[in-house]
Amino acid sequence: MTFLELLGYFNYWVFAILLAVGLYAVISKTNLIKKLIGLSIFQSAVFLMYITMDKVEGGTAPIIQAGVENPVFSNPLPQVLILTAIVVGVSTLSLGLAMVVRIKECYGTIEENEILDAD
Amino acid sequence: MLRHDRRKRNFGRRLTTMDLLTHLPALQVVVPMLSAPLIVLLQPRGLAWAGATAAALVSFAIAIALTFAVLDGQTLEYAMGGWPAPYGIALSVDAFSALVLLVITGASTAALLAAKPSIDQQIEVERQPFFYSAWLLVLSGLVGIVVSADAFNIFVFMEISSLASYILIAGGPNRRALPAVFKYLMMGTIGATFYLIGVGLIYMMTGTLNLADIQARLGDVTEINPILVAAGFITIGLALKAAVFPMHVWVPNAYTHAPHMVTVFLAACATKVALYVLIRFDYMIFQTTFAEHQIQFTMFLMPLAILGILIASAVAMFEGHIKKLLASSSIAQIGYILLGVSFVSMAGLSASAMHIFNHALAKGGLFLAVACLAYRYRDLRLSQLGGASARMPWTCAAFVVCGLSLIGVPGTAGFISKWMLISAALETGPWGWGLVAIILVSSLMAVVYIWRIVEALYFQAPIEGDTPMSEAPVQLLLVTGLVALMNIYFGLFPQVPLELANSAAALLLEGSR
Amino acid sequence: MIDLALDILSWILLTSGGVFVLIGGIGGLRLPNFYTRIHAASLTDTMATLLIFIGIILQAGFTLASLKLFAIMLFLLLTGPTATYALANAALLSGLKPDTGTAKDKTKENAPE
Amino acid sequence: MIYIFALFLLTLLVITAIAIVRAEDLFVAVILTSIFSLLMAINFFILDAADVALTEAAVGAGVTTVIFLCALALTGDQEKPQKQGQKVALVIVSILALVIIYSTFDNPQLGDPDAPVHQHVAPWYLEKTPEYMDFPNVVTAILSSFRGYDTLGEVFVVFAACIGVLFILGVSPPRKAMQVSVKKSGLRHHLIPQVVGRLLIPFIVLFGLYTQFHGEYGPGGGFQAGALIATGVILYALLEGEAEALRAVPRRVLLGMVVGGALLYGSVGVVCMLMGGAFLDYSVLAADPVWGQQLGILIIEAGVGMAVCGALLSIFHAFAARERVS
Repeated sequence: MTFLELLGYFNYWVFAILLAVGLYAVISKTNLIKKLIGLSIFQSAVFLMYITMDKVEGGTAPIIQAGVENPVFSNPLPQVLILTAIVVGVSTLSLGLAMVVRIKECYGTIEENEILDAD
Repeated sequence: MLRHDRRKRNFGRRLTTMDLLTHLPALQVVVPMLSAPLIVLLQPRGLAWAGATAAALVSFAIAIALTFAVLDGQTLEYAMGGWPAPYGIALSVDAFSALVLLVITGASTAALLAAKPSIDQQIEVERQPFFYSAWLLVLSGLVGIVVSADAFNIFVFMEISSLASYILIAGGPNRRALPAVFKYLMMGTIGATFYLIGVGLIYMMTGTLNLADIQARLGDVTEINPILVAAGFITIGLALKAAVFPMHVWVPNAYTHAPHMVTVFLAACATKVALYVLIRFDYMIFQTTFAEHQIQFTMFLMPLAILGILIASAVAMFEGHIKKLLASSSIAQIGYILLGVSFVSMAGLSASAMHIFNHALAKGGLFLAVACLAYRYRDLRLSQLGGASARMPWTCAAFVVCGLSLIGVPGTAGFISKWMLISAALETGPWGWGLVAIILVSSLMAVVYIWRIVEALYFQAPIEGDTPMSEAPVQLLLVTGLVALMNIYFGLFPQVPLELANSAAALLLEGSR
Repeated sequence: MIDLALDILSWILLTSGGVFVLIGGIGGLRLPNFYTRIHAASLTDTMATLLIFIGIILQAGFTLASLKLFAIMLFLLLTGPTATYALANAALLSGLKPDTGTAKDKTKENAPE
Repeated sequence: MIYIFALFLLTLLVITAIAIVRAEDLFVAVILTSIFSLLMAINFFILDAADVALTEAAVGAGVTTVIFLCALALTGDQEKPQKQGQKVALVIVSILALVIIYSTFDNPQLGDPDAPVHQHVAPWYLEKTPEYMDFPNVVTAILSSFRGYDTLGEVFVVFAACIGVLFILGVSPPRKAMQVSVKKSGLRHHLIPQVVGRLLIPFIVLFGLYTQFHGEYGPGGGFQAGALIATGVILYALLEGEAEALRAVPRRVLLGMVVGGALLYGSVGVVCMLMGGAFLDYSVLAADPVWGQQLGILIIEAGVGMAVCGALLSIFHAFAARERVS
């Protein structure tokens, strides 16, 4: 495994590590806002995996200028998918935060264990 | 710029003269989806409910039209935006999707028709337009998943339906709905993101997102590891969304604290759509490429199904709150559907398809009856519901009929699918008898927990100083009675769903031949 | 000949800009309390931005890109110091005494009311 | 050379993520999250994803941080440390990471041109966009026309989030908030930020509109434009006070924008259906199919921009209008 090959897989390893960090935060933290932050890290990791797929050696962004002759473009499809996924992430996040605010008003706390005791 | 000729209009293999039929798959999603924003603008009192019910009725009619179109084993294709299949997004409706479409739109229409009195009791008037708009978004999301034939498109519509169902559940009057729906949001988003990772890995190895195209190209993929990991991620993600046994912890609280009508709708169809996607992925895509996948499939899913049936029924037996009891019984029923699927046989698949239909009828009817009870009784614990039958005879009668259908008494819809499940279990060889024993034991457990409720409703002495309650409002009662009668009708004349289930099973297995 | 001189000039500008960022970073790490650290950070904001952007504009030559670079530089030169000012002001409002610097290094301040 | 940058930035990314999880003070965690998404945006840009980098920066770093800070203002921002249950989570999570890392050795290398991803569907898009749409940005072509149905679903996800937040937080802000607005409740006596803000906000909104209509030729489009314009108006709200911003862009207009954007997108699809094409097939919109495609894409991008801007602003106002209940 030459160094360059290892470098080729580095992006996927960072994806796996970020996935692990995000999931750890979601599972082990009791503060609801920290869980939501963990969730957004978890989703950003998936975005990184998709965008790593689209890079072509020496390619540029898929915008076709007239002048350039037989250009090498990166793959546009994962970018479209991730544009959609980012906005899905933000929507879920804002809905989650609205619920956290309401939970704070109803229960007075946003620590999961205290909420469970209250019921 | 050379003027190229207009591309061949290819949007539906059966180009009938009647243009509407070719657009039906798209209309099925577009009608509820576009009426959702319109309803937000209808501020005056009952208008939001009327608009939502009208949209649900139209989509139910479209689903029925689609069912007749695919009854003879046909598959309706629809290229979205006019772009050919692997490049644009394709919709495809076959027998299996038609069956699930009927379940979704039927459950939504029944719940909406009966919703007005119960929702007016639970949600303030000025928030109702948002509520009904979110309801239509759940409907269009679920229908969008079933109709779509593109892996990423299923993710987008899964997000729409789950975001909107978080809103519906969060509408519940008491404060316990909020932590319950927050847990559902966390687990649902993790499940959807697992599914996204699985689709990403498949896309990485095959280069396409169209389901049929993936199936074709998956055969010649050399490195198997990413595909196995993708299969793992997709199965876990969808199992999380479908509340399969170990990942069902969000279901009891979410269904219990949601508004009663929302529980009717979600319990009948929300988790089944995730099962539909799981079955479609496992049978259409993974099944064909891996010979030994079949053993993995049964070795992994069957124990989960059996554990789910036994443990969830046991939990239901000792549950005090009526809605939590029925919620954990739903998990057991999902275990039945998964059990049928894990037989990987023609009989097994048609049994589980049939059970998707029959369970929606039985559980929908039960939760409708609970909604009638809840209209009069604030507290739904069994100890408080003593002697309800004296004052609310029709509700309790409907409850008994749907309870019998849930247990699977001959003459009701539940019996048909239980019988098909048992005959499928026998076909699977020597240890089939063990499976039959498990099914019978869990049916006995079902008898116990249904009887506990019936005994509370009929024979328990009412609590003193209780103001005499009158019957539930007519609108609620009518729909509950109708669903109870349908339970009996489909028990005696199950031709239509049976034919759909059999052709669905044939399609799925032929897909994997 | 001229473009060699331009290249050398832009290299000098870019490296000095880089050095300034490095100084700002080290300042941010080593300085004792909040206000001195903002001072170090604002150093990178103004001086380093100026140097780096002029260096890049020299590289880009007389094209549309350099006009865009100039606009970005103006934007950064405007917002950088304002952000530092707002940060320091908010810290002062939330009771962090500048002179003694003994109060525990609370940099927290909720969103404006 | 690019991979050296990527190596450096990705390690920085992992360090920031770990710092976020370990941060006790939620305010620090939120600021680190915005740094995290800015680093992510730079990574995307290095991997040739210009549109996604713009969206991640505008939506991830900009609007998400503001919404997080609003939520923090309404709830406490100290996290209570807890000690049990961490080992089990750590074990599960590291097993998952090892499984994925093990499977990555079969993945195609980063940037390897003959990976299956670049063989099947992507070349068709790159080749057909000039023919059917005749504008440079292939990503916008796929986003709005080839896979326009996905983006329609996307607009309805944003619509769902907007009505969800309005439904959960209740549309009517508590009565007493209204009297508070008489006193300028923005950054009260910060003259300098207000002056600079007043200088910059028109240009931010102008840049948002530029991104909206420049979507076909360079990185840009509905999502980015909506987010940019929303950040401009949020900056105005932060500087001048939330009631002032509500007077500038009242709540009804915001709801109208969200509903209008979603309906505009859907009705373009229905019009295509009525004119004989498939749903969302813009080439039937005009005599010349290429001009029809461009017209359709222009309208739906405007719909997406309206919907995203209206949704993000009404979410911000729903949070900002709420009184803190301690």
